[in-house]
Amino acid sequence: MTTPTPPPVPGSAPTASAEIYDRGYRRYDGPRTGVRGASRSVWVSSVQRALGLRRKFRFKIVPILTILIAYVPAIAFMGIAVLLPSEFAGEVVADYAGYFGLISIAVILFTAFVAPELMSTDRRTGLLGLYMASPLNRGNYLVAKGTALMSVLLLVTMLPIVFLLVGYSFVNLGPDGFGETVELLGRIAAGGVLMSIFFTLIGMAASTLTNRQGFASAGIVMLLIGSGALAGGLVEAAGVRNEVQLASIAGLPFEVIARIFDAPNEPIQDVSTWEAVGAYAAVCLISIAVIAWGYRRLEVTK
Amino acid sequence: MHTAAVGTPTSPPPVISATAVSKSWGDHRVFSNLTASVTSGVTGLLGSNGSGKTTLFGMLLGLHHPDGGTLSVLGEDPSNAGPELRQRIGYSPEHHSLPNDVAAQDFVRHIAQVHGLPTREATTRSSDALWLVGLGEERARPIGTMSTGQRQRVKLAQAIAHSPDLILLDEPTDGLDPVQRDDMLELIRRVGTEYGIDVVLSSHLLEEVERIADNVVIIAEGQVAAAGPIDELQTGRGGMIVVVTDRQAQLMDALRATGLDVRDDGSRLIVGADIGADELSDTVRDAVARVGAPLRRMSPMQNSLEDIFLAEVHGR
Amino acid sequence: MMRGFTGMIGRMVSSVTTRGRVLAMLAVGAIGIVIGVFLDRAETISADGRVAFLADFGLTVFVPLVVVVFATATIGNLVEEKTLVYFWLRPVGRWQIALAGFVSSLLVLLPLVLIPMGILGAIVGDSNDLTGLLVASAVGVFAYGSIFTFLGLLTQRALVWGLVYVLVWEGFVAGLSRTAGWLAIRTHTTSVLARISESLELIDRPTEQSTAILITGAIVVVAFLLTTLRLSRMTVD
Amino acid sequence: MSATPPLPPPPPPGPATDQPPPPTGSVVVSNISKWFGDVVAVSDVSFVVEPGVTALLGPNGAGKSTTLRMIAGLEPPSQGMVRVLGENPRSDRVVRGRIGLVPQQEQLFSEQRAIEFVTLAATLNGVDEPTEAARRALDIVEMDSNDTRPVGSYSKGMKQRVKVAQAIAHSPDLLLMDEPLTGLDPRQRLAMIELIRRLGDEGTAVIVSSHVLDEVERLGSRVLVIAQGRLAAQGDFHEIRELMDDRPHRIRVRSSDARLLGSALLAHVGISGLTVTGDDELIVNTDEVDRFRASIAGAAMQNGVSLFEVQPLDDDLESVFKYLVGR
Repeated sequence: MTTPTPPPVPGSAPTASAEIYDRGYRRYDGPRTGVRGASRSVWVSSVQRALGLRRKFRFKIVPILTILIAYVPAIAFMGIAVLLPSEFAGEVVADYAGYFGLISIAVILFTAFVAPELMSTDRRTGLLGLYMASPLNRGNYLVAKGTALMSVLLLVTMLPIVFLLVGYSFVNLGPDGFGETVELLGRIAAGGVLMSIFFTLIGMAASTLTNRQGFASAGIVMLLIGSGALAGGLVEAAGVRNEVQLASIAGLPFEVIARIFDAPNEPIQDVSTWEAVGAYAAVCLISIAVIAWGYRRLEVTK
Repeated sequence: MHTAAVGTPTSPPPVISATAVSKSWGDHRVFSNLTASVTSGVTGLLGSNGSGKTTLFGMLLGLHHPDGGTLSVLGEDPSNAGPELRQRIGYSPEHHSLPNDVAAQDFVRHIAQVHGLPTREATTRSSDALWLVGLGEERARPIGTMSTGQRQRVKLAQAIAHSPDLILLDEPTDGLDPVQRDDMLELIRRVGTEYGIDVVLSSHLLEEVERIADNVVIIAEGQVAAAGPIDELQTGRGGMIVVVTDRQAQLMDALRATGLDVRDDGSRLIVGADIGADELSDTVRDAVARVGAPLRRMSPMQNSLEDIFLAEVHGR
Repeated sequence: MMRGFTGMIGRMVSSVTTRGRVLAMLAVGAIGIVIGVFLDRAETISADGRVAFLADFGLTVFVPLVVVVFATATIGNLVEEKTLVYFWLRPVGRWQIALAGFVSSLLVLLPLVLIPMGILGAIVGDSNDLTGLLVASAVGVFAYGSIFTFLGLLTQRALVWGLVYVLVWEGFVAGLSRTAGWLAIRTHTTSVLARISESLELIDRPTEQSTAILITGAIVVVAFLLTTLRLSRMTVD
Repeated sequence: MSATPPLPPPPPPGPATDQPPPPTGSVVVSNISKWFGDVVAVSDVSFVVEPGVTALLGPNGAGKSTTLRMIAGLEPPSQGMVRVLGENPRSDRVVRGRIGLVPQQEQLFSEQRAIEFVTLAATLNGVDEPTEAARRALDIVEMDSNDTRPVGSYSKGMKQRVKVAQAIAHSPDLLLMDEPLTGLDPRQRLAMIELIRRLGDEGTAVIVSSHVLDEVERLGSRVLVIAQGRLAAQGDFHEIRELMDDRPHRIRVRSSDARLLGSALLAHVGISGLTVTGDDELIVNTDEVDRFRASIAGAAMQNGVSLFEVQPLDDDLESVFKYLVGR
């Protein structure tokens, strides 16, 4: 939309060549993008902040590290598959479900870093107050932030495995036939989404409880790793029944993923699928409750 | 309640109008019967601390809903027209906290996008806004490296960047030194007159509002104590203030000799509030000349906003 | 002047005991007790195994963690909230403010540490283990408490540096050499527990009980002098 | 970036022997400087503050609050000496009990009630009847000492008055107030200005740092102006204005006939310039303001011109401040 040449400043007689232009305030009266556009720009700025884009290098370190940890094993696996002489080809078993477990530590640490970065800072810097004074309300703000966090987590959970699948297919180690490929892709996608939603909700819930990033990050790490160590300790030391293993919050998504892939690595024996999914859902619902409670209580425009 | 004729048929529709608005947080009643209307231009919102200015801004933005009464902003009811209305309003909060590690330009552009401007327009408009508030060279610098004065300008820039029809500024000169405050007030004046954006600014410095506002709304005890165009509110009272640097006693006698009522109010004389301004000035002029008192200052007796505030807010 | 002194203590104690901190620490204590209950019920655990758990959870994790979270905030909070000026710019000796800080730390930490440790010791260990754990924990509170109260005054990131000391120095470096071990408070608290509960294999060459108490006393005195010196030298907001 | 030459080492303070005897006064500041790393906040500032009200003025970042903090002893000067009532506030315990400080920051002990907070302050200051003194101080600032709400829930203005109460409960000899009027509404500000004036008149040395100059003007006329870390001026601001002979006085005159009055004034009074800004309004620039004031009324009368308004435009504190600070 080319703006017409601005009229010369009234009062100055416009000779053939000379003109003085009004550099004053230019209004914009075109169409506005509404809540959808506002949510999208929150999504974009949150993803950029999470990946440390447009910011000093030190904010890029953790994202880069996480991406390396997530993709390097995939590249390594493919390297092995390519270099191995063909007769060993049989031994290489594409263990996609296992891959999720492999990168779990990276995902936990990344959530602990990113979630507070996206959530707590908005409250501390007063940006949340400005968002509330824009077309956004608390609901679509939280949705925008949640999807941003999830997209970043998908980047380091689902995508590396798809990358692995594609790699294996080139080396014709991948699933044979179109039908099986699509089914596998479906499972990987489901696994990635489940995992991302889970850690997004936990990260957001923890970041709701405190404005200080340091405390929120520490809280997430202690919650996930702590509960894992606790559950592990209980089962071995005290020989307690296996359900207690579900106390390991970080382990829950992997239990569900293991069942999606009914994968070679055995899920906890006598824990039924419904118990695993139930525990997974319970943690998600609690997190959502904490987020809703936190943000409803917030006094904004203060 | 002292209200000048407001919303006379000829004047444009009010930007904001509130009728019998009431609001309370739990048992703390903030507004009991707020009725006022704000016409276009620069309007000063005055009130003692904790008189609900921030709550009022919240209601104008449709963030809090009034318990009773009706409120209209830019012709719409903020309670249900929330998102579309907030797109056309700029808001600069009272606190100074801003994202310190983000460049001013990125911050202003992001707020413009969030208010509905497409990316390309948001980029040009945010740059314009930063140049207009005098932060052209510093626009790429992170906000954390900026002084209080510069941060207040960034807050103003983000309020005007998305071409709002109305901006709400909560204590925009808080923390500024006299020179910075002058610049900021002059900027706000320009926004209110040249940029076609109506301005409502809250302040507790009456002298500031007197200097740049066209209208004023004074809130006290949950109601409007006084409202209307400033010059209308300030006229009246008649009489003159006379300040001389010498021979003040002789001047008082000379003035009393002409039958005028004269009061010594510390360093200045308050002369006769009963007769018209013109004859009064000639009589005073002649008295000063005859007595030979060096005339430092002579001006018609005006209600300063302070007098109005003290009379209305605490007269009750 | 006594009223002023107790007034200061009152402020410090209430500004430290925020709901969040207390709940978080009690939760950690509760987890320990839950594990203790499971351990106690499991038959496969020996007497030494029980003391080992008390030492691992109690003296290695719980005591230092609780103390670092609270002690760094006793005076640290006043600095961060910029309210120290209301004590500092008074005709009150710097040592009195330091003493108020130390006493406040103890008033908060002794109950918060000794009660959960008492419960844990009672469940998991025998009467010797219980007394050993309580004495060791008390030694820990005094030693850690004084260092971290001073640290809180020294830097805004006291919590981080405190955790680094506990996790890195005590957790790793102390094990490497004898002298490094001496500088780790955990060596002394574990030695006290080992001596009282007579399970000497808890730690190699446990220091004598009296030396451990002596060292703790020295740490408290030095930290107190440093805190007083820092208070008189620092700039206050 | 070219390496900037290192700062020349500051001259060592003169030998104590042949200096005149140190000046006396509530606050004596001699040649203080303050560096934060290589940023010079205050450089070589000296002044004396007597009992009464003195306004400490200066743009943001000019070293004003650093100077106030050095006087209170909160910040040690990098160089030079501060003496309050003859003692060094940083090291002398007794003199700290004779100083009252109203800090700029808002935070208090938020769970305490107002009476508890002020009583604790009085107790620490060694007042005999702390609760009684606290009650009196809270009454002075119009705060209800029986209010049971925690100070944390108070508004900005109420917190400000509680801060003032804790600073005056022990009737200090030196009262330092950093932006005491912020957050107060006009009526509360009038009351606070009245209180500060009364304290000054009763012999307390009060140093008020503030940006609201038209209210500072009401506190009294003694000012200390600091700009770019250096003392720009001190004394009565009217006299400072008179010293500014490079700045002609600008006066707006509204009358019934601006041009006639203008020509009359030009004829015989020391006017350096005159601008007609309207039929009835002109702006006069004059270097001899006293002669102008003495003749304006006479000139108008002789020419039959009615005088509606004579308004000096630049001899209030705000103008003096701006001329000093270089605008």
